[in-house]
Amino acid sequence: MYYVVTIALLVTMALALARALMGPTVYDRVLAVNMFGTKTVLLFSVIAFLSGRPDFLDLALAYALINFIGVLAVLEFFRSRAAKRADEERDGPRENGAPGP
Amino acid sequence: MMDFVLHLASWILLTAGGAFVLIGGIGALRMPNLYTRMHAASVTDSMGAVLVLLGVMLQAGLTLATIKLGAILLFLLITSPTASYALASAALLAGIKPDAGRAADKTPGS
Amino acid sequence: MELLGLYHYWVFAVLLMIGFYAVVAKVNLVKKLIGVSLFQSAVFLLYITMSKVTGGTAPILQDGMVDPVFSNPLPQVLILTAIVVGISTTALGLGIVVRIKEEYGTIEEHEIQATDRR
Amino acid sequence: MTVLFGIFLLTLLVITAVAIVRTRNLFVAVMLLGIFSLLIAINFFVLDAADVALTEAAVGAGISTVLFLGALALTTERERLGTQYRWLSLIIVTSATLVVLYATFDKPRFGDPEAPVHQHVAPWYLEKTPEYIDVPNVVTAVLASFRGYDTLGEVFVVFTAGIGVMFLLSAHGSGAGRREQEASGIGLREHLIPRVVGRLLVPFILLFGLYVQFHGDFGPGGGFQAGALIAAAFILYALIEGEDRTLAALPQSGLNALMVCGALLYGGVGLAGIVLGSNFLDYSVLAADPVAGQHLGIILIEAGVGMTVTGVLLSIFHAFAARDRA
Repeated sequence: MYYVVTIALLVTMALALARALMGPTVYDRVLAVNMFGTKTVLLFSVIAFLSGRPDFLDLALAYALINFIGVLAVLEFFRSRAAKRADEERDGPRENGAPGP
Repeated sequence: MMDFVLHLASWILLTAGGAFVLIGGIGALRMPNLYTRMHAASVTDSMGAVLVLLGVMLQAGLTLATIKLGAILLFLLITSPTASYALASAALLAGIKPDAGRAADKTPGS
Repeated sequence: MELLGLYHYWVFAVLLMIGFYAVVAKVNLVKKLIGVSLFQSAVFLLYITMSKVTGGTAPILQDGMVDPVFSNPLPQVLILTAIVVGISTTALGLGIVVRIKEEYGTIEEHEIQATDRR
Repeated sequence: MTVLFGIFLLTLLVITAVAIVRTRNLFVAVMLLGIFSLLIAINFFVLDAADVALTEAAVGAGISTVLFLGALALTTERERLGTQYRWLSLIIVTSATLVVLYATFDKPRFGDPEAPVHQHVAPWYLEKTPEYIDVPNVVTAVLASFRGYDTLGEVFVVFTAGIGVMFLLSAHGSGAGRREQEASGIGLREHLIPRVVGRLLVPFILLFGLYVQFHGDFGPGGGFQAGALIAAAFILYALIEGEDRTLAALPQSGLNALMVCGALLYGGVGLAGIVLGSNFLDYSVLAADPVAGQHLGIILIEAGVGMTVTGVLLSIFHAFAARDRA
C-alpha cells in the first residue's frame, strides 16, 4: 500500500517537473521547485518505511527544515534587483553595468 | 482487532493523501495562470502532506519515528505557506497581476 | 530485464556527456560551471550505483537485524566528501567568474577573448 | 519495484539535465539545478546511500541555490551568445557518449553482489568495524578512522577553496568601516512573515545540525552534513535579518578562527597519535582502551570537519553578499 502513495508522489513529481519545464514565467518554475521539495520530503518519509529503516527520517527532516531557504533567496534576488533598478532610474544608468534583460 | 483498525485507518489516510497529492499536481499543471497554480500546489502541501504523514505515523506506532514525523509535519506546515508567500510577493514585485484567465501570463517578468 | 541492469550506467554516460556538452559548447561562463556540476553529479551517480547490492540496505548497523546484507560503504564515503568539496570548488569558480565580469564587463567567452586580443 | 522507481527517477534526471543545458535563461537553469539536486538525492537514498543523500540535501537545498543566485546577481541572468560550434560539439559529444555506452556493457550488472568493487576492502570494513571501532554507522567509521587520511585531504581542499574565494572577492571591497556606512544591503526586513517564520526556524536548524553532528556515529550524519546545515541556518538568518546582523552574531574573524581551528584540530588529533607512540591518525592510543580511543578520535575529527565546513561555506556566502553591496 506504500506503493500506491509512492507512485502518486512520483507521478506528481513528474507533473511538477513538466510545470518547471513549461514555465511560462520564471515564478512558475520556482513554484515547481518548491512543490518538488515538498514531494521529496513526503517521498523520503514513505520510502524510509517502505525499506524498513525508519531511522532515516532525518533526511526528510533536513529537507523540511531548509527547503524554503531557496525560495527566500529567490525573493531576495528579485527584491535586490528591483531596488537596483530603482536606484539606476534615479541616478541615471551606471557606466559599466550591463543592460538588463 | 485493534491492529486491523489501525492498519485500515492508516491505509485509508495514505490513499487519500496520495489522491490529494495527485490532484494538486494535476492542478498545478492545468490551471490557467500563476496564482491559480499556486493555489493548486498548496493542496499538496497542506492536505496531501498531512494525510500522508498521519498515515505513516499510524504505521509507526509510538516510537521515535512518530515524533520525527510529527516534527516534519509541523515544519512543513510552517514553511510551505512561507515559501508560497515569498513566491507570491516576488511575483507581485515583478508586476504579474493576479488576473483571472490566461492574460496574466503575458505580463513582464517571464 | 538483463539489459535493465545497465540502465543506471547509461544514465551516467548520458548525464556525463550532457555536462561535457555544456562545458565545450556554451559560451557563457556560468553555464559552463553549471555544466561542470552536472558532470560532477554524473560521477557521483556512477560511484553510488556501484555501491548498491541487491537486497542490501544502508551500511548502518542496527540491533535486531537478522543476517543483513549491506551495500558497499567505501564509494559512499568518497562521494560524501566529494559533494562538499564540489560545492566549495564551484563557489571558487563562481568567484573567478564574478571577477572576470568586473574586469571585462562580460562573461561571454568570445567577448572576453576579443577584449584580450585588442 | 524499488528498482523501477529508481529507473523512473533517473529518467526524470536526464530530462532535467537536458532542460538545464537548453535554457538560455540562467535563472531558470539555477532553478532546474535545484530540482536536479532533489532528484539525485532521492536516487542516492534509493541506492542505499543515506549519508550521501543527507549531504546532498544539506548542500543542494539551500546553499548551492543561494551561491548561484548570488553569482547571477553579480553577473547576468541571460546568456546572450548561446552555443559555439554546435554541430562539431554535438558530433564529439555523441561519439564520446557511444564510447562510454559501449564500455558500460562490460560493467557488472546493477546490484550484483559478485562485482569486483564488493570483493576487496569493503567486506573487511563491514566485518571489522564492530570489533575495532564499534560505531553502528560504518560510513562514519570508514570516513573518520579507516580512511581518515583521505578525509584530511578533503578538508584541506575545502579550506583552500574557501581561502581562494575570500582572496578573489575581497580585493577592493576591503575595510569593515565602509561596510558599516552602506545602507540596508540584503535582508527581507520589510517582509514580516518570512521574518517571523525564519526566526522561529533558525534555532531548530542549528539544533538539528548539532544532532546530525553528534549522532553521526549512530545514524546518517557527520561533520560534513552538520557543517552545511549550520551554515544554512546562518544563511537563512542573513536572508531575513540582513547580513550585518549575522556578522554581528558570528563575525568574519570568528569564521576565520572556525576554519583554521577545525583544520588544525583534525591535524592535531593526527599528530597526537604520533606523540603517543603510534601512527598518524591512529586514534587507538588516545585512550587507555583502543575502542574508546577510536570513539574519542572520531568525535574530535568530526568536530574539526564540521567547524571547517561551516566556516568555509559561511565565508564564501559573506564574500558574495559583500560583493553585491560594494
